Amino acid sequence: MFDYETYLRTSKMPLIWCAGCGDGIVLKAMLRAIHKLGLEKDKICMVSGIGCSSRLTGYVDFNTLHTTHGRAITFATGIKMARPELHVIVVTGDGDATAIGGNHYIHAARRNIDLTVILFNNNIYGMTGGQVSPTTPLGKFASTAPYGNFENSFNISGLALAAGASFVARSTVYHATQLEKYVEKAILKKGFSVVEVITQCPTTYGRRNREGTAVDMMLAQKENSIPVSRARTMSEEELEGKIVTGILVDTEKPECRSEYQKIIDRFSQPTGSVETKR
Amino acid sequence: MFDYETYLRTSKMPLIWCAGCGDGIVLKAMLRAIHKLGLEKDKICMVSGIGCSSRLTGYVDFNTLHTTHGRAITFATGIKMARPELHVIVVTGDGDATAIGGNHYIHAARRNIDLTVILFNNNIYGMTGGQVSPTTPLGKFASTAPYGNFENSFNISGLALAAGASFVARSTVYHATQLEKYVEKAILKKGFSVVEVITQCPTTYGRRNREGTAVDMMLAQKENSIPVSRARTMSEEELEGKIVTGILVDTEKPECRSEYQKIIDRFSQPTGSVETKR
Amino acid sequence: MAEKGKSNRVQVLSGNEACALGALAAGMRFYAGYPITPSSEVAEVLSLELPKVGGVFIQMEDEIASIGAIIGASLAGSKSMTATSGPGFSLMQENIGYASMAEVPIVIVNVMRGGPSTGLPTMPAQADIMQARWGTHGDHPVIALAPYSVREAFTLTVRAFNLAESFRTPVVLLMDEILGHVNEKVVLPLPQELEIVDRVRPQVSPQDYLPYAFTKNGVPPMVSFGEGYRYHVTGLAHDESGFPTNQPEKIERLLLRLNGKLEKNRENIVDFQVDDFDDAQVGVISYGSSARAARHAVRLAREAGIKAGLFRLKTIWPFADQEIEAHTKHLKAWIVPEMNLGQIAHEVEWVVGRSIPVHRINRIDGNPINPLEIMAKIKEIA
Amino acid sequence: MAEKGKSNRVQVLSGNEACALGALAAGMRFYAGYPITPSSEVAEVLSLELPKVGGVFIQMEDEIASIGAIIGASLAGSKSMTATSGPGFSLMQENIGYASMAEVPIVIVNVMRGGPSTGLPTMPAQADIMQARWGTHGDHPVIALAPYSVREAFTLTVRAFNLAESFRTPVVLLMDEILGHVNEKVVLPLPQELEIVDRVRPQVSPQDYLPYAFTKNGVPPMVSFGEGYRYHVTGLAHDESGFPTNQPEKIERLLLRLNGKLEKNRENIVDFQVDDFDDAQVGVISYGSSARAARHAVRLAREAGIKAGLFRLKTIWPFADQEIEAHTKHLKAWIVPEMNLGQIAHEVEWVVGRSIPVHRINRIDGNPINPLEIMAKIKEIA
Amino acid sequence: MNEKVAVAGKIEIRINEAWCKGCAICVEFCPQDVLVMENGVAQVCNLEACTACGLCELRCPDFAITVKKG
Amino acid sequence: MNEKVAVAGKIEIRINEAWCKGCAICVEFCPQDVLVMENGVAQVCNLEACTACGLCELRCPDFAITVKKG
Amino acid sequence: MSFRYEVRLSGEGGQGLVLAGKIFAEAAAIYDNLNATQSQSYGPEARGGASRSEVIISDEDIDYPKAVHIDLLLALTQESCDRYHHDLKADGVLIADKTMVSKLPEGPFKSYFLPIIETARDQVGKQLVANIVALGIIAGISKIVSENAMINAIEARVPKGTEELNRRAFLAGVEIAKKLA
Amino acid sequence: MSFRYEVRLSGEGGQGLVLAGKIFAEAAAIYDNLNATQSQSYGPEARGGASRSEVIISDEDIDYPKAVHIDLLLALTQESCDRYHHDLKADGVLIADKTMVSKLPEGPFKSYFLPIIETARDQVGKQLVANIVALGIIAGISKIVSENAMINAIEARVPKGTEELNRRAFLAGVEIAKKLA
Ligand SMILES: Cc1ncc(C[n+]2csc(CCOP(=O)(O)OP(=O)(O)O)c2C)c(N)n1
Ligand SMILES: Cc1ncc(C[n+]2csc(CCOP(=O)(O)OP(=O)(O)O)c2C)c(N)n1
Ligand code: SF4
Ligand code: SF4
Ligand code: SF4
Ligand code: SF4
Ligand code: SF4
Ligand code: SF4
Ligand SMILES: [Mg+2]
Ligand SMILES: [Mg+2]
Repeated sequence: MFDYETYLRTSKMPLIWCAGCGDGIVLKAMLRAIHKLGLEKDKICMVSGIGCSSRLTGYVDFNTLHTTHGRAITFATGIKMARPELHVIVVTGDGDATAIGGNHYIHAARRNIDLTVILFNNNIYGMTGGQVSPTTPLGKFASTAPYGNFENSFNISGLALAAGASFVARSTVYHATQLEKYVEKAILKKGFSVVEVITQCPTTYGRRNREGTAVDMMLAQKENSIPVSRARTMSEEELEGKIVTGILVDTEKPECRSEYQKIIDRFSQPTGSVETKR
Repeated sequence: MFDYETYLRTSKMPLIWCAGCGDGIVLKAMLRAIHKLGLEKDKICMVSGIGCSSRLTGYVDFNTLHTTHGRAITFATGIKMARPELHVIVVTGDGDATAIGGNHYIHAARRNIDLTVILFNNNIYGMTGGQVSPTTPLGKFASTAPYGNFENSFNISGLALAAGASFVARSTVYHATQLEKYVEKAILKKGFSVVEVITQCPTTYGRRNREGTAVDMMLAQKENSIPVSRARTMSEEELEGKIVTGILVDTEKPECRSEYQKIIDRFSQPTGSVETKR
Repeated sequence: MAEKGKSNRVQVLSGNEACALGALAAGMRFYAGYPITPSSEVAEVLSLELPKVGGVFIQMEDEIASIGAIIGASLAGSKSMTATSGPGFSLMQENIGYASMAEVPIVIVNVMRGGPSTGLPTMPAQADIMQARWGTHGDHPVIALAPYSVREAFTLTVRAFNLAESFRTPVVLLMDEILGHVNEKVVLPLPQELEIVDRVRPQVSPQDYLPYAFTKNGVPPMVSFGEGYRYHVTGLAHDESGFPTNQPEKIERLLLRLNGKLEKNRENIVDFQVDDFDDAQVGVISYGSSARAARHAVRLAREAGIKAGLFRLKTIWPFADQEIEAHTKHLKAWIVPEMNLGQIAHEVEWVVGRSIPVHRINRIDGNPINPLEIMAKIKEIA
Repeated sequence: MAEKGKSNRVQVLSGNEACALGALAAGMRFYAGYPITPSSEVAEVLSLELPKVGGVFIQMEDEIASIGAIIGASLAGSKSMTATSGPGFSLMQENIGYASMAEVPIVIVNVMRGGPSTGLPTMPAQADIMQARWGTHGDHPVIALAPYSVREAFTLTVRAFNLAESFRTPVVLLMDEILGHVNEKVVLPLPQELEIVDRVRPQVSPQDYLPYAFTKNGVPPMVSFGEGYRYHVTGLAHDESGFPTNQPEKIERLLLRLNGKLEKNRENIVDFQVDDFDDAQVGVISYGSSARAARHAVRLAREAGIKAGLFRLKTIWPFADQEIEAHTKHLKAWIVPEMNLGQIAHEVEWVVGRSIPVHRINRIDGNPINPLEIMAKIKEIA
Repeated sequence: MNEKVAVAGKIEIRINEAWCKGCAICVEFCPQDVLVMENGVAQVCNLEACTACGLCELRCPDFAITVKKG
Repeated sequence: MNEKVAVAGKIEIRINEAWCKGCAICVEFCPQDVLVMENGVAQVCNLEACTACGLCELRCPDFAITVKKG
Repeated sequence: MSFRYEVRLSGEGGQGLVLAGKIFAEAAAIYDNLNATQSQSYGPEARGGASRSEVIISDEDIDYPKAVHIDLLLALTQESCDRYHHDLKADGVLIADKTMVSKLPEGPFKSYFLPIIETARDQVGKQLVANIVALGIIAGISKIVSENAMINAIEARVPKGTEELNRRAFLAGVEIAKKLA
Repeated sequence: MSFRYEVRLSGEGGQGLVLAGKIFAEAAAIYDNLNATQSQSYGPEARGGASRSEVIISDEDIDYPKAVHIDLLLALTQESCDRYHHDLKADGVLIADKTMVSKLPEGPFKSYFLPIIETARDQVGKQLVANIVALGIIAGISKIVSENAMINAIEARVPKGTEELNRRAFLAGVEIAKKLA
């Protein structure tokens, strides 16, 4: 029978996250998906950056790597290129992946390298106390946006798409079962795949923007979500403030590591010994 | 009468670029556009990164800033935010803007800050001797892609668009007059605008890929260009290897510095004196 | 003791808040930064305050972008600043070198936390001292200051801008988590009590302007973009006119001036404070928060009749070598307490040769140095 | 002189090529990098050669990504390397600190060019010496080596990997533009002549494995991801099990081990070569390309009957302080020629106190140091 | 471990009080009002109504509540 | 400056030989075959045919050729 | 004679101990013309709020802004009580919350089990103001800072509209202290 | 007696001087068992190719790989001729290209105006091989490296299919040198 604890480092718990933080709900969905796929724990490498969400890697019984802020995808790229048989899953926040880490995010998408990125989008920098993020909606308040955010925000799934990702889906913490399915599909996909999860930070975002308790914020997720099929029939104004959920793209295209393997297969010397003569 | 030399630092010439390099043709188009707009030389600030194309700033009689590799847009952002009355024009290469500088490129687009980016896309790192770039087409050769490039390449205009730019156009060195028009429009646009110019590097790209002389490469630009209106009717396969030219997006949306001005206007203290009491 | 009752100028502020207010008082009107503990309050205060005085606050996508933006803004004529901590400071290194080379005045606040790497995000350290000197590639000039009180966080921030403007160079303000977060009673100086320095503008016409001229004090006059002078700025080795050169003589001349200009003006830059030094036999050299423990210890020592004295570095770089040497004469030994493994102690050893022993007191576990530790060492030596 | 005729093992290689071949010989199977003059040939050779041996070459989007990728690949079990020059080296600093803290073996080649900033992209310098030691925030361990010939570019690259693997630490190979680009006759060692060291694997079962254990030599055994041990790696201060901790005792223990492990093993790390030192009265300390000028000068001096000797640093960090001190005894003076403003000279001064003078010969104009300059100084002193 | 177990028929709800942070998500999203907050942690108060739908467990961020149907 | 001027009627073509790098772009894109390469720089050889269309100037990357129509 | 008085407020994130410390320091500094510093320790990064807040009050310059020998320790959780009582002076005072702390540590110092949270919740009507109740108790016991100064400082810091509530909380704390005397 | 022979090949990017230097060094090192180094100076970054290439040949270890006193200077442009002749030894040799260099500098060294580019273009049939013609001249004048070694080294380096062309270029250079002797 499925038991979360098989995959958890229970001795490190309780989780570091605040009461009501959505990150734990995402973690659960991830573990269910991994269990369903029957992946060996040893064959999973989970890589995170810095942020509340990125603390996740400390709690799961895989090969886990907590890197530097924004760089998780680069470490993951090295792992995947060096050891393609590992399932490499990246856990990252909106700030981690799309502020400081935005370049690696789009380049990994361009390369279409076989990584699975679970992007925890809480529209804020949680860990550092609630500063504005590239996904904080226009006009919302943050500790560094005391007059309301004056900058446009990213559609981070759209960005992954434009950059070349194979699979992009968006879901919310409220839709925990849907989320689980997308994580599953994302892991299965050979190529760069992103699951953007809308998650709540009641502590640094909800409070400042008077969005109520964690429960209130989850209910808002429910209310504001629009399936992508329906969203396609709606105008931009109608979509204002909505969360478009669903699978945004799902294609097959050449994957980076496999393409490189072709070069190795074609040019590698049969002896395997090193020639230091040029 | 118009005379290029009014805008040039002729004592620094001849230009550093190789014979047949397309960069000089872009420079000319830029100067014609600036002249046409009647901009004051003192009110123009031209900012570049590092690369062959980025050496441009040394030759023009504006306020010129040759920065670090990939960071031109960040310097330009500071200039524009601090002194909005300046026309800030960024000169950058495909490597500069979309490899190392990719994050700043998408964030400036997101912010929709009023910069004009002239992006010299020669599909290669010219300055360092012909290494593969994020825009080198699949299968093409480069000094670090001796077996042919195995990575997918960016649609860099598409990226700017997805990230939030107001104006994005693509042209080629061959289409020098069209190019001039796009530069003009880009400067006029209040918001983040990009003109991607396909330019030839006969030295490090053309030679290695047997694309002939500079003239041959320009003729290829001519042949492979498809106006965006026509491209919309074509399939992805048909567009393979083509250059889609034209204005890809041209919209009006809130511009970063102007939005900030609204905050200043609303909250600035009448005295203007600093309060060191909190 | 003065009588009780509310004073209008008394405040309780943190070091980070005072730093932000100091920057405003110095005339800083452009801030770009990326949040990081324990520096974030500097940004938070300024996001609120800057628009009030017509200034600009922008949160950039990372630290590299932040320092790029402040260099641009400074060239455009705004006094500019960023604040960060270790990881962000590491990321800024390339562009710190650019600002040194292109001689652009900027202020970088580094509120130090425990390292290396992500280390101890909410605990203090003083381990970026050597990095502030050597973090970027190539020989380059840099000034670093270290305030030790909330009031000094204000006054040295003002000074940081004055020095940046005077010498066209990046100035690093080395704070630490303790100072950044301590709330302390403070009476800030009034605007009219502050000396504010602006960059020296050229006296010549645009045609004759050499943005990298060889002047007497080694610092070329500077004019902002958009003021009719239209010059070129590059991080490449350049000649007096600012254009790239490959000529060895010109390169050497540039780099000698660049690297020499601070030493040339050292008496205007190197600053320190001595306490109880007249008859001191045991000297304590310290800086930043550690100097508060040191001062406490020296007081305890004096109370116990031990002749201890404090030499407190306010300027970290250029190093107060001559001043330390001058104060070494009658000492039995130096004690150097610092929250690192002896970065300043190494320099003190370099200064004193082997003339007297240099004792290190180091702490790297995230706790501040305790005055009693220092006191014990003073006793041992005296 | 041997007779004429083609030898099968003689080659003419550049330092960059030899470095790439050395890495392959050391077992390096993962390279990630971003092009920059004058290091790009390292990448170019490896892009061609790695697939031939089943290894991986990837050009990343920047230097930060490059070092991130090699740390990841190393944890996944591949010996990994990147190569860059000053500007890229500055950008890598944050993650160099990460590799130090998380104890991940990697090799970073820095082919030094003129700085600061973009500086002199195609001209040599040796001005990133201090940066290699202090470029990242926080106290941290690092090893740096400096080859001086094309052959050494090969052998010290092999050694760099051996040291990285032995001590779980980043190793910086400090080359310079001259060495990187000079083509030189060389006979490379045969594979069987090379000692190749791999990381020490744990002897315990996965349940008992402590990835940051306190072992006798200070270096914990290391196992790669995917081999059944499933542990956690972080740049936060951590305990022996690798998980974050805020407990001062554990933090201190970690950081003391981390910063002490190289000193503990210094006799296996610090390497140097002395020439003509037995009866030397004037000592020349040099490294990298400058040491070639120094050696030439010492030969000229000996030909002129002057008792000069050369102390050549092969390991730059940890510094050969004890070895230099031991060689100082009978000297009148040291001369330290280097292509910077005296970065190693400062350390030599620290070592010798004021026992004998330390003369600096510095060159920063993009030209290499000329042997005749050194010779002139030797004459002056002798 | 500070665990409370409530059993009714084949349904068993366990609440790990050491992990429960009292966010009340389980309480609010339980369609049967089986749970309540008490002293800052979730409690079972109306087990009879429980249908073992698992929604409480699904959304508990802290792995603090588990529902089993024997 | 090493400048060659060719004048015919109202049309004047100037070639700055110090700046010309001999890329032949002007030569190849001149619709009237007015220009040729000689000794590595562009030369006017058939000025009479010139229509002053300016295409040579438009595409010369080095500001080396200018066409004026008096 | 000069004095240096060290207070540590300990508990967990969200209990408002940093604010309480800051108010205490402001009362001393701004309204009573003493010197004061307040500092805190954090959890991971800046997020969770502090678990420990220290106030030093003196009539002289305060060199060292961290506690060395604590005069008064407030403990709002068992964990903080266990962890910090070691730093108390022999003649120091420990104030532990009755609800949250179940076991008082041994030691030469004076210890009090007081209904801080309970008073806030039941008597004042809002558990959130337990920190202000605690301030009242501390003011009452330590007598370092005047009641007036405290009330002024509280009113300057708390959200507009809650001044009355907080004043009541403070006075409730003062009452508790009075009963001890 | 031991010797150290210093050659500088100078001109502009694209003239193949780095390749020529490398071939020279390989001839000496691989085929004649001498020691050899070759180094170059670049224009901006790596792009334009070198303007200067130096070869040092010796029967001993070569410590210093850059020219100190030049034995032989090849100048394929006027600029390089003007700039570098100062570094020539008194008994050194200057070889200047007749087409590109118009004025020979004064100096104690021996100077030759030789039709290098012309020979490559008109006699061998491809201007591109001027660098190899120059190698023939240098081999012939210096006599430091054997003709056989040079031919072997050239054939190992030049693109497949151009060996014959390059051999002819080399021999044409050797002929020019012979006429000088
Ligand atoms: C180089 C660097 N810059 C800044 C920081 C500080 N920092 C830590 S986490 C974080 C942002 C976290 O936001 P996000 O990625 O959205 O994660 P969340 O905490 O919201 O889950 C920042 C700015 C850092 N650790 N390193
Ligand atoms: C931090 C840093 N990394 C690498 C380099 C080396 N570098 C200089 S220019 C360049 C790429 C130039 O390519 P691109 O931007 O396309 O310009 P182009 O030369 O093709 O016009 C590189 C990698 C550098 N100067 N700085
Ligand atoms: S601060 Fe926000 S994101 Fe971080 S743990 Fe708390 S609720 Fe979650
Ligand atoms: S290398 Fe290429 S891009 Fe650079 S100047 Fe030459 S032709 Fe132009
Ligand atoms: S299983 Fe369903 S019904 Fe039972 S307590 Fe949980 S949510 Fe309520
Ligand atoms: S959802 Fe979990 S953590 Fe929240 S109250 Fe329920 S059991 Fe406790
Ligand atoms: S102006 Fe036109 S016709 Fe005349 S030379 Fe130029 S391209 Fe030819
Ligand atoms: S296009 Fe310009 S540079 Fe090229 S050959 Fe013609 S005139 Fe010369
Ligand atoms: Mg976030
Ligand atoms: Mg390019």
